[in-house]
Amino acid sequence: MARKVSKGSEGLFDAAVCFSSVVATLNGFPALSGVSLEVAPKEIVFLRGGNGAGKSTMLRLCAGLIPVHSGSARVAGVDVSDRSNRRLLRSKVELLGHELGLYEDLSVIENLEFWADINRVERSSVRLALEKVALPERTYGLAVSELSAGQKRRCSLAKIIIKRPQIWLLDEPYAGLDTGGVAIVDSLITDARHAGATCIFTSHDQKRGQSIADRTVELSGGEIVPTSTLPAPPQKGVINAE
Amino acid sequence: MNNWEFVIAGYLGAAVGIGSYAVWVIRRGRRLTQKVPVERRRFLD
Amino acid sequence: MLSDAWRIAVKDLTIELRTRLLLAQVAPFSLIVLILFGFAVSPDLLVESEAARSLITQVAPGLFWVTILFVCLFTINRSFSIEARNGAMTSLKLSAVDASAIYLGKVLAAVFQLFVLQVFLGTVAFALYRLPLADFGMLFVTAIAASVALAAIGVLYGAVSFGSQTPETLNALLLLPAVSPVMLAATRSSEIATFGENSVAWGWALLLIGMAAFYISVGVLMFESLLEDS
Amino acid sequence: MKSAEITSTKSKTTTVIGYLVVAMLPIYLAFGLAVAEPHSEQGESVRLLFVHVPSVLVTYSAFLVVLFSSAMYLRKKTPYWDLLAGASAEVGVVFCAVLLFSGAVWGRPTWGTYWEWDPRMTSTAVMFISYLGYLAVRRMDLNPTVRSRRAAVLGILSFVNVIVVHYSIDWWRSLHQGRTFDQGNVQIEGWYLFSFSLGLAVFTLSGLWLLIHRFRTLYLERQLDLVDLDSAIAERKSEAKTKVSP
Repeated sequence: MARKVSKGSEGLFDAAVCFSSVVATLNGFPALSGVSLEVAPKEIVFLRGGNGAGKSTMLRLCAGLIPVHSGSARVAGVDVSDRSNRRLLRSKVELLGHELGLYEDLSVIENLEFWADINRVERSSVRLALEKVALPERTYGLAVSELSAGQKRRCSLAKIIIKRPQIWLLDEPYAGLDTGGVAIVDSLITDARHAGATCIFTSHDQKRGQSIADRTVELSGGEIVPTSTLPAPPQKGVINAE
Repeated sequence: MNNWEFVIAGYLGAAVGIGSYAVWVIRRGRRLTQKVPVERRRFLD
Repeated sequence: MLSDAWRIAVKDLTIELRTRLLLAQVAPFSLIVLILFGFAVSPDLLVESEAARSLITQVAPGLFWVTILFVCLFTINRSFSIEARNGAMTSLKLSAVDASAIYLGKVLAAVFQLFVLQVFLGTVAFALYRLPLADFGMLFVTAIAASVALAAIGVLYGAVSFGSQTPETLNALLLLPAVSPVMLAATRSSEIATFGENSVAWGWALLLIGMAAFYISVGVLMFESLLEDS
Repeated sequence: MKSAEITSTKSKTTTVIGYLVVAMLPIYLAFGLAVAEPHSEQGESVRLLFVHVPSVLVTYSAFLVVLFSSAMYLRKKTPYWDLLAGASAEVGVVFCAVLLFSGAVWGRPTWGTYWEWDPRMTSTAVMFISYLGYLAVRRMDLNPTVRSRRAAVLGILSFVNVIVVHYSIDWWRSLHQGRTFDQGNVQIEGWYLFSFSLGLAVFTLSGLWLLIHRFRTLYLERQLDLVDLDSAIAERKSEAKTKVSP
C-alpha cells in the first residue's frame, strides 16, 4: 500500500485531470465522442450541458467506472484505463452520483461507519461529517429508507466528506436539496479546495454553478464546446471560503 | 443383433446437427460480409 | 483484508437481520417445498403404507439438497440485489477494499445464512421424513463444507450475472450446473451420515471440503476480473 | 486475396479443409457403415462408436480452446482471443449435442435405454448446459469489455465440468460401489481403428472448419459494431457543432 502511494505522489505535479480525445461508449452509444480537457490541481470546474451531453459519463469515467474506448485519460496522475492502478486511482477520487450508494435497510450511522471502516478512516469522522451536512441528530439511528429524499442526499454527501478524496466528482450535488443544503454543498466544495482537492461538478442551475466555479466547461454531444463559442463568463464574485 | 435403425439415426443426427450449423454459419457470414465496408473485410488469415 | 471481509459479512448479515427476507420468506418457502416433495414422491404417506415410508426415507437426502439448492439461489440473488440497489456496489468498488475481501465477505455471510437454513430444514426433514441418524459428526461436517462450497460458487457466479437485465434467471442457469457436483457429494455424504453402512464413509465429505477449498481460492483470485467495470 | 473480393467467410484454408472433409466423407461412411465388421457383442450398433467418440474428442478440444483463449484474453486483453473463445464454445456446444444424441441412440441397443443415470452421461449433460450458460453470458446486455472479461472468467471456470466429465467414472468407482456403464469396452484395432481414425479426421476437420468460419462471423460482427460506432461518433460530433447553447 505505502509503496503505491509514494509512486503516485509524482502525480502531484501532473494536471488533476487530463483527457485527450477520449471516446467512451455506453452500450454502443458514444456517450463521449472525443473529450479533451485539462483540469489543474485545486481547480473547481463546473461541467454543464444538456441532458445526454455526457456529463455523468465523464465523471464516471474519471472514477474508472467506464472503460475508455480510445484516447487517453489520466486522473490524479493515474492512467484510468490501466487496471493495475485502479486501486490507487480509487483511493484518490470519490464520486457522488445519481445513485446514493447507501444501504436502505441500515441506519445512517451504520452506513457511514461501514463506509469509514472500509476506507480506513477513523469512525470519529462520521459525526463530524454528519454535523457538516447538518443532518438532525434524531435521524442518525433511522434506517436510510425512512429518510426524505433531501436527507438521503445529505447522507450521501457525508460519505464523500469522510473519504476526503483528492479529486471530488459531484454529479448534480444540488439536486433535491433545500437552500440550506445548497449552501452546504457550496461550502463543502470551497473547503475541499482549501484542503488541496480538485472538484468537478455538474448542475442544471447555471448561476449557482458559475458562482462557485473557477471555470465553466460545456459538454455537448459528448464533446467539450470550445471556449470561444461560450458566452462571456459573468463577473465572478470573491469566493467566500468561511 | 441388428440395430441398423439406431446406427442410421446416429449418423443422420450428427450430419443434420453439424450440417445445419454449418449452413447457418455460412449464411450469416455471407450476410455480414455484405454489410461490412470493403476496407474492413480483411481476415486474419 | 480479512477484517474488511468480516465487515462486509457483518453488513450483509445486519441487513438480513433487519429485513428478515431469508427468515420470513425463504425459510417458509423451503419448508413447503420439503412438504410438497414428500407428497409428490409418495402420496401414499397419508395412509401410512410401509412401502411409501421406505421410499421417502430413501430419497430424503436428495430432496433435502435440492431444496437447499433453491435456498442457495435465493441467498445469492439477495446477496447481489442489496448491492445493486442504490448503486452500493459502485460505492464498494470506489472504496479501499480489495475485490477478494468483498468476495470473502459475501461468501462468509452466505455461508452463515445457508448453514442456519440447513440446520432448520435438516431438523424439519428428520422429523418430517422420520429419518435415522447414524453419524452426527459427519452430517455436521457435510453441512459446513457444503455451505462453504455452495456460497463460494454462488458468489462467484452471482458476480458473473451481476448487472445483467435478468440476473435471477441467468444466475439460475449458471449456478445450478456449477453446483451440481456439490449437490451430489452432499447428498451421498448425508446419506451415509443418516443411514450408516458404507465403506467409503468420509470420501464424499472430503470431496466436499476439497471443492470448497478449490472454489474459495479460485474466487479470491478471479473476483476482481468479474467486479471491474472497465 | 483483395478485400473487395471477399464476399463470404471462406478463404484458402477453409476451402482446402472443406474439400478434404468432402473427399474423406464417403470413405469414412464406407468404412464406418460397411467395411468394419459388426462387433461380436454389440453387433451393428458398434458403428456408432465412429460418430460418438470423435464427437467427444472434438467437444473436449473445443472446450479446451475456450479455456486457453479465455486465459489468453485475460492476459493480453486482445478482442481476438475473446472472439475465438466464443466461436469455440459454440462449436463445442454443437458437437456436444451430437455426442449426447449419438450416445443416447447407442445406449438404447447396448443397455436397452436411451438414458442411463451413469456418471459420465449425467455429467456430460451438465457440461452441455453449463456451456449454454456461457453462451448466454456472451449475449448479456453489458459493456462489451466487461462482458468479454466476465465471459473469459466463466470460460475458465466452465472447464471444471470437462474435467468432471472425464474423471467422473473413476471418481464414481472409488466412492460408490455399483455398476458403471462404459461404452468404451470395444477394442479399437484393425478396421475399427482405421474407421475410427477416419471419423476423428472428418470430425476434427469439420470442427476446425466451423471454428474458423464462426470466428470470422464474430469478427465481422465486431467490425460492424465498430463501423456503427464510428458513424455514431461522427453523428454525435455534428450534433455538438450544430447545437450551441445559450
